[in-house]
Amino acid sequence: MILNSLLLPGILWPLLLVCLMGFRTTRALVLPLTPWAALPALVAASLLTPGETRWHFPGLLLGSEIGLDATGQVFLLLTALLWTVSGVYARSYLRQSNRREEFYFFFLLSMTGNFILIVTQDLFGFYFGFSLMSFAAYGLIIHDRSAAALRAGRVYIILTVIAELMLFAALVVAAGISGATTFEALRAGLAVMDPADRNLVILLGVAGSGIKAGLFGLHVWLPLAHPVAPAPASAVLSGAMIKAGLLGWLQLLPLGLIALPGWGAAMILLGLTAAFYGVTVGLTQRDPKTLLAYSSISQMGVMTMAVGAGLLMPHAWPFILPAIAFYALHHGLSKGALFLGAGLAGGSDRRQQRWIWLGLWLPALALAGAPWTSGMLAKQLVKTHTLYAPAPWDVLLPLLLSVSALATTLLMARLLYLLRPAARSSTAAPVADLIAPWAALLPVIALMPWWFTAAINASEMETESVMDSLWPVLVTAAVTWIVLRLGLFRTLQPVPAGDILTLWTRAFQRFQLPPDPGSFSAGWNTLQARTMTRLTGFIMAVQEKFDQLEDYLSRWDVALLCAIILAAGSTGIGIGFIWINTR
Amino acid sequence: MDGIIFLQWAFDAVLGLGLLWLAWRALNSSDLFKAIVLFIAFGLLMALAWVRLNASDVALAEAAIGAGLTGALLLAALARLETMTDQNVSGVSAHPAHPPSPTPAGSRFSRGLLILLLSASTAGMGYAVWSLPSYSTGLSMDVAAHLDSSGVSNPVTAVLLNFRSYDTLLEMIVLLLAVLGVWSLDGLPPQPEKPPATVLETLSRFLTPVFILVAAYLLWVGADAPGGAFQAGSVLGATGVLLLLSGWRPRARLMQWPLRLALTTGAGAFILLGLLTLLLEKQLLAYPVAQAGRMILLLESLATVSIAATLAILFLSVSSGHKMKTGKEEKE
Amino acid sequence: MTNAFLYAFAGIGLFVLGLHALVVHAHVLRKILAVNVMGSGVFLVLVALARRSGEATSDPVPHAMVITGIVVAVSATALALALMLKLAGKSGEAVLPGKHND
Amino acid sequence: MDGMSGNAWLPLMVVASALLPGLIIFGLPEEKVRLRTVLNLTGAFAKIIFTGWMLWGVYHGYQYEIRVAFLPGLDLALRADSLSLLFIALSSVLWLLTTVYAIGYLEGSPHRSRFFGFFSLCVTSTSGVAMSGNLITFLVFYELLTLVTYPLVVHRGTEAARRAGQIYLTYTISGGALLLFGVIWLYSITGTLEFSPQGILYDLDTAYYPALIAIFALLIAGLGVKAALVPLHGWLPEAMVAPAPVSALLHAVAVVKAGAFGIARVVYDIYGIDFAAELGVTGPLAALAAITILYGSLRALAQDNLKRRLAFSTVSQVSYITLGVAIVGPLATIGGVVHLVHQGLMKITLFFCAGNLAETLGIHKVREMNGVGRRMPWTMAAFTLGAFGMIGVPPVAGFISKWYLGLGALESGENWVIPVLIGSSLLNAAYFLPVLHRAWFRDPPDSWPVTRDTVRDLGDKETAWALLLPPVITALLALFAGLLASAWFSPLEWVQLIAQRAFHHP
Amino acid sequence: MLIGLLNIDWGVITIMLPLAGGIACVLWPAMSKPAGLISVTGVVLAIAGLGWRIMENGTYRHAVGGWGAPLGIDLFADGLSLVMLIMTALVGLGISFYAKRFFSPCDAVRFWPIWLLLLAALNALFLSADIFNLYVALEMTGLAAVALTALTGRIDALGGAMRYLLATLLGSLAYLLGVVLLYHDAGSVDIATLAQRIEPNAAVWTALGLMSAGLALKTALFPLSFWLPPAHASAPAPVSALLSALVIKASFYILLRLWLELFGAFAEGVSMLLGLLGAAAILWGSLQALRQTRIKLLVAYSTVAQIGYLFLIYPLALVSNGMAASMAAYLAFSHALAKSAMFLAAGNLMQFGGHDRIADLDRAVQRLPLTVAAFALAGVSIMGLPPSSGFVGKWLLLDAAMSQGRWDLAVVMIIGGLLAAGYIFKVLGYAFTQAEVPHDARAVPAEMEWAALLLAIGAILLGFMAPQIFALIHPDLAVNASEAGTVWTA
Repeated sequence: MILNSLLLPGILWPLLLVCLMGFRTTRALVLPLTPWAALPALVAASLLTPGETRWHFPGLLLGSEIGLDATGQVFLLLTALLWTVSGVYARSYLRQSNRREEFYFFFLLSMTGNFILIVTQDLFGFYFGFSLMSFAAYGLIIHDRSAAALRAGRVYIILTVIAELMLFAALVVAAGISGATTFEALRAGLAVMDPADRNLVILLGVAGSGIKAGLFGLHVWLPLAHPVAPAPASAVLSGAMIKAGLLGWLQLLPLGLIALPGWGAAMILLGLTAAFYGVTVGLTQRDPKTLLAYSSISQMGVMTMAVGAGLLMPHAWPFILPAIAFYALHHGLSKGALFLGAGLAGGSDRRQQRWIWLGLWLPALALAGAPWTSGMLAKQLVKTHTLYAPAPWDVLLPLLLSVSALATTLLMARLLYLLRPAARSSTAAPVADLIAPWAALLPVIALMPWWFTAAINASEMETESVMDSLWPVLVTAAVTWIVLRLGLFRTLQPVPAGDILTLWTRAFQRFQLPPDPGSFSAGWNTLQARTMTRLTGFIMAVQEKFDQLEDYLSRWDVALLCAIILAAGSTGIGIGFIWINTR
Repeated sequence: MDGIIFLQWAFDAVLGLGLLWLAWRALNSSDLFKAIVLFIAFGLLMALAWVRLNASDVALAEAAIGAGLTGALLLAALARLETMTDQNVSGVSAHPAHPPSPTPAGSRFSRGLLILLLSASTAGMGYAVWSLPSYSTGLSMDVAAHLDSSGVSNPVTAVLLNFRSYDTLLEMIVLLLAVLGVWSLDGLPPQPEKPPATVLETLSRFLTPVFILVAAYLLWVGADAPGGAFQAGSVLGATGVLLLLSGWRPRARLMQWPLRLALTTGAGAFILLGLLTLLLEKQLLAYPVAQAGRMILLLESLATVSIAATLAILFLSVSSGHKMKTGKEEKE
Repeated sequence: MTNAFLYAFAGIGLFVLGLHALVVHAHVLRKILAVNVMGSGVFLVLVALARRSGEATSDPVPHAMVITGIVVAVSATALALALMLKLAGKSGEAVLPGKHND
Repeated sequence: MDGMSGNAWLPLMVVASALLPGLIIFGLPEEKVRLRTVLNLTGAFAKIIFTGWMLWGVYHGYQYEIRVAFLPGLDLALRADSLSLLFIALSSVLWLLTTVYAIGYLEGSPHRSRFFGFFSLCVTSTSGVAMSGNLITFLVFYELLTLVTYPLVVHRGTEAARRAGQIYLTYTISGGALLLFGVIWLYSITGTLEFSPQGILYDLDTAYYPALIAIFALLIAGLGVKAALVPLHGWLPEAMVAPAPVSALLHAVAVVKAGAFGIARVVYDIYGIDFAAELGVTGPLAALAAITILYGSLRALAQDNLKRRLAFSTVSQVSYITLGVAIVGPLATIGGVVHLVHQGLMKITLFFCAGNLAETLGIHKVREMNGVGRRMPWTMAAFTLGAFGMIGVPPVAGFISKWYLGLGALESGENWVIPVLIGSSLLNAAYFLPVLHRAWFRDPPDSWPVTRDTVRDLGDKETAWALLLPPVITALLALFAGLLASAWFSPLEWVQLIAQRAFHHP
Repeated sequence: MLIGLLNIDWGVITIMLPLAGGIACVLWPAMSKPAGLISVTGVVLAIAGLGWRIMENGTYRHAVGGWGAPLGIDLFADGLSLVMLIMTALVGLGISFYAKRFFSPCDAVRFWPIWLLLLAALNALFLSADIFNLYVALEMTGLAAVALTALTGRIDALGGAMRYLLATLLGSLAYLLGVVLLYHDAGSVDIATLAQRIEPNAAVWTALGLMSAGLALKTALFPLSFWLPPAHASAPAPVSALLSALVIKASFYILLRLWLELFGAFAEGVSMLLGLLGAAAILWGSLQALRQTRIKLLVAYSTVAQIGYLFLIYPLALVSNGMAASMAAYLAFSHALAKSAMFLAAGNLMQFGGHDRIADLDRAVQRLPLTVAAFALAGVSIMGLPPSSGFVGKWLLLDAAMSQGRWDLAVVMIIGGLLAAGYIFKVLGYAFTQAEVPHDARAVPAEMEWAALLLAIGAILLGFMAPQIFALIHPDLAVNASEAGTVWTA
């Protein structure tokens, strides 16, 4: 229990650091601590017993629940680990940067938000964490201030705001109808809700979280933002923060409570599309970080599909959930390692570069789902339960998953090709400080599947699975060999990052009310001015008439005439009255 | 008897029409001087009407003030006006002049409207008068009932100086105000002294003592017969006017304290007496019956002085723009 | 029936004549004359109607009132004339100025 | 109403605590800075103490009321109930802070006695508006507020200020006239103007209903001018020529809130919410509020002048209150009424910050704000909190309001409100986030557009303490009002008490 | 001794004291100022004494000469007269203290005697119960007012005064003809006696028409207001204040008194007509005021508009409300305080800048704060904004209008208030700004500033004294703080 209570300090520690950074006197003091800011959370996450921890803070927001279940713990572990590694990595990565403090400021804020959204079980805390993380990440994305970064930042922030609002709408509608303040109650409420309302909530919720999770169609910011951010930021963006969207689904959707075949199918379709689309577009990329971003889209597609499966099969959810959790963990760590590694690539020290390249094989293979890697385990876990899905998914899903694994493997091959030591060169070699955190991640990735199988007593690391996961690697190796031999990709033009964003912008341009709010205002002003001129002219004319009338009335004879009329009129009224009465 | 009544009727009718005709001529004659002369004639005719109406007191006042003094004031003013504007203003308004109006049509319209309205008003007011009961005593019974305790036997004087003496008090103030108002308009442009007409001079030398005597008589007789303070005052004032016309000017010393005292003495006496009676009788201007006659005479005498001084000084101011030296200028 | 009403009608007539002149004439002196004529008209009505009580006992109260009125009228006339002269001295003509003097 | 009555003089003391210092200050010579400061602060603290006392009392069911005959059949009545205390508490806290701010802001500038005199009178009027026990008292203080704010608007004495003042008056006086007309008409029907929990109209004959609807329109039009309901909002952006403390307190809190508060009073205590709904007037009002919310935000988008942008933002945000009032239901009421406080805290923060930028660096326009976050981090941090609050991002207070408004809309079936809220937040984000981006992420220029003749000698300080503390405090208050929304001392809790009393009357 | 002092007939004193003071001024011009101030202060005390007596014993009646009506003349005072007297005394006091510093010694000797006689005339008028005596008092008032108007001797003042004199004479004569008709119809000039005898016949109706028109002319009811702006705008500031605040109230008071006692019962149609003209006056006067570029003309036109409010009482309060006396007294009092303050403030501004062009006020608010405050406070009352007496007055009228379904009049009043705000703030706005060409400013004596300010404050404070004033006029209609439970009339 005492260990559990470490959670809160662990989570709030980065927030405290941020606050202390605000004061000039304490800033110097806390700066050295900032790279390690996620460590307390990591420690707390690894030490606590899931499910036991549940705190209720009635005064906080509209009543806060803080707690962690097993899934949450996995998410927190993943996140904290990734933030720690990236934090340490960033210390060296940004050594030369004059915006280091700024980076850490937003880094810590995003981190806090990320932690909070994981540990809170109420709507408000989640929403708060989600917002904090999302908005703070803007600072990370545009860190470089390059034109690309700014553009990415703009796209990101717009979509973030939209996501926020969709989520808000989803939450407020769900809470308004069900009266819930915690996700537990909310899910229960959704399960019994009027389908129309439920569909609205789910639509908004899926889309809102989906923007963060890179759901197909809403993913456009990802390939823009991830490459332009500094490597440690990309790592957490792609590894940790993207999972917030996934977590949002897990929290919001009535998974395991009722079957929602329509939504399930939709999500599976979206997931599959993303999985293949991401790979397809990714393959054309030349920038490894963009490629990685597309890989993330693709991988998130798999997870989306799994969630969709959960919607189809509520009974299987207890099994699917850990699969998703593990997949998230696996993807987060591998992708983090790849981004950090990509940041290392390009040094002038050939020898070092070769080692780093070799190191990158591990997460790449893991993502590809090569045998005995976490990827294999994750894919197997997901695939296992798809077999029980209703037709046609029971056949289609395993097949498509396998194909997707192949695709991913191809993508990874492409990545490794792009990152090969000879491909890039830069002047300075990365220092040891930079390599160490990345290197520290590799054994974790390597050992993770074993730890996890032990933890859940699973048998997925068996030969059958190995065989199942081996063929994509072999096929890929063959394909790569052919491609390299034939030089097929040399002339391939990369799909511009953000792919369908162009469609989006074009659509918006058509429907944009005024292209520029300024011109709307200008038009308004001209209208006003014109009206005013006309009005002024009119008023002037009236005033002139006024003055003439006043002059007329001021004439002695006219005025006296009026007096006579008044006297005669008053009398006339009376005399007339008498006259009428006498008749 | 019928014949006498008819004759009276005819006379009255002629008089009434004469009044209207004179008024019309006076108001619409082409020449201002003629207009004023006609107005004076109108005043005299009015006096005749008052006599016909058994209002001898009014007739006296009208003759002295309405026709005499007002006429003198008007003539003097006209004379000043002509010298001032250096043109013969008499002929200026040959026609009933309108201020320039925007459109002749509007002007014609408004003139027509005016005539129409005035005719209607005349008819209305005539009807109103006609509809009054043909017999009414007004307050004459009340006056008669209290005449004995009023201290005088002339009912008009009784009303003026006893029953409605408060009105008279305020009237004295009105006179004073007129003087003050005229004085406050000082700064009239200098006026060349006209050589006095010799005939007028002789006349005034001769008339002055007579007028003073007449005034004293009127004052004295006012208690019982037509006459009284106003009539006496106006006669006295007229004397002053005559003197002024003949070129006589009061000495500067006289124009200060004595004049001020003369102007205010009537009102002042009223006020002092009023306050005295207020203290003694708890009622403003309530004279003890035994003293009423004497008090009225005292008041009348002082009022006569004031009225005379006022009227004379008004004439002086209007005719010559005589500057009443005010406090500050006194010191200079 | 006495001559009361006859004179009263004459008084009304004078009032209206004066009013007419007051309206139509521009010259201030004529306006002053007009006011005086109007006043005479009113006085005439006042005294004439007092005659309704009969030949002998005329109501003295209106008489007193008219004397008061005559005095008021002469005071007003004097003030008006003085004002007129002053105005003519400043503006050069004895007509009412327009509305605004600025 | 359990009939317990507390010290009847307390409401009067609250009013006097601002009035007396104000009157004394008018007579003070310009150079008596210290005495004036002491007077101001004494008044402000006294008001807080009295308010606290009454808060305690009202919470425990006491009633504070004082009345004095004013017109035949009508009294001037000051009464402290839960709704009025909410407003009073807000105004007294913000008055204190704004006073501190104004002392710093106006340091060394001319005509301070006049300024602080009218400033105090303005607070007096606001207190009176808050504690009016009937519509006539409300009207009196409401108009008084118009009058005493005018000198503050034209305080600078420039031609622009004069014109702004004329515009301000044109709107507010016309509004006042409409209000007067409505009130007098109402009075001619009811014969009473007392605020009462169920309204005063529910048992009127139905023949009066058309008249009552017209009266409602008049009253809302009259109040809507100050509450800046579209299309009666035109004065608000113009009035921004006033000095920053004025804009901050008056146009974010006192004046616009007086209008919104008045709308709440009319709906709850004159018409009665149920009766108003029966009459069918709440729907149009809500629609009008919604239009205002969106229109204000749209116009804010196009403004380059920071204060004007904030002003249009106020136009939009104040209508949340109206919206909450117009939606029939306790939850919407909570959302609307609590926004009275929340919007006040957030918007005053923003105005304080805008004032700081103008006063310290001469920044008036959004496009001059590049990199200002680096130069004035605390100010901009406060600004950021305020801005996020406006957008409705938790845990800043604005979120709470929006949440309850959303819940309230659902509760009463007014689902269309939710898109409005969403749209407004979107627009809020659209006009606030670029500002924040500039301030935090752009590089600062080589020199700041300082226009004042004498730049304050601040050394390397961000700005003067008196200028910096108030926005930081209000920002924190806004933050904690949201973060601790359910704590016993939060505005939300108090508003729930109000809603409870308004909707569960015996 | 003290008892005896209290038993003094204060009503008479209010007339006699200023008369004596005026005569003293004529006799000893050098003593004008002290004599004037002593007299005015004495009048204030006397009116206090009279008020005390009226509150103790009810209405006051004094038979001058001991004869009593209808033979003699009665002085009479009820609550209405008392409020008018109080108004005269307080406003007169304020203006006197202002005039003390305003006039040069040369002008002072001309001003004081006439002003004191004017004061006496006003008091006499408000205390009179005799319609002929009212005529004399009216003439006194008119002549004094004209004399004061022409005091500066400038050409515009002379022109204004000339117009004013002719108009006022015409008005008086029309009134007098009415008196004549009434006297010959009912055989009395005492109002109370007339009230018993009068019946609506042709003579009475003609009298009514003549008197209404004559008094409306003297009160400058639109469209008979042609003489007012030139006269009031060109007179010296304290005189303008007197004219606008008090003198026009005199003829208004007579008309109201006639209506209350004699005509109100049957002249409903004419009431409507007067109300209509009042409404027109409000609109026209306000619009014209809005057009002016000089302060004094603006204020003068504002008077034209405010007179309109007074005449709205006829259709609203006289006909059915029964509150006519109190409303009229209250409105008149309110307007007197506010308008005198405004004119005095305008005088200060003129002295300060040497002109009264609105656009050139040139930061008067900083350099002449008390004066601008006075103008503003008075303006608040004129606009009818709370908290001020103007608001209370307007409220009462509006209430009456609404309860009688007179929408038209209510709307006119509201619009009038708006227009008033327009012209008041036009002045105030320029008082804040700097003129294009800065002017030199001359000092304004503190007394002059304070006199204006105190009157303006009075106009505000009067707003809180409506119940007391009403209690004075309608002792039976006590207005107290009601209990929370209120009366339902619906």
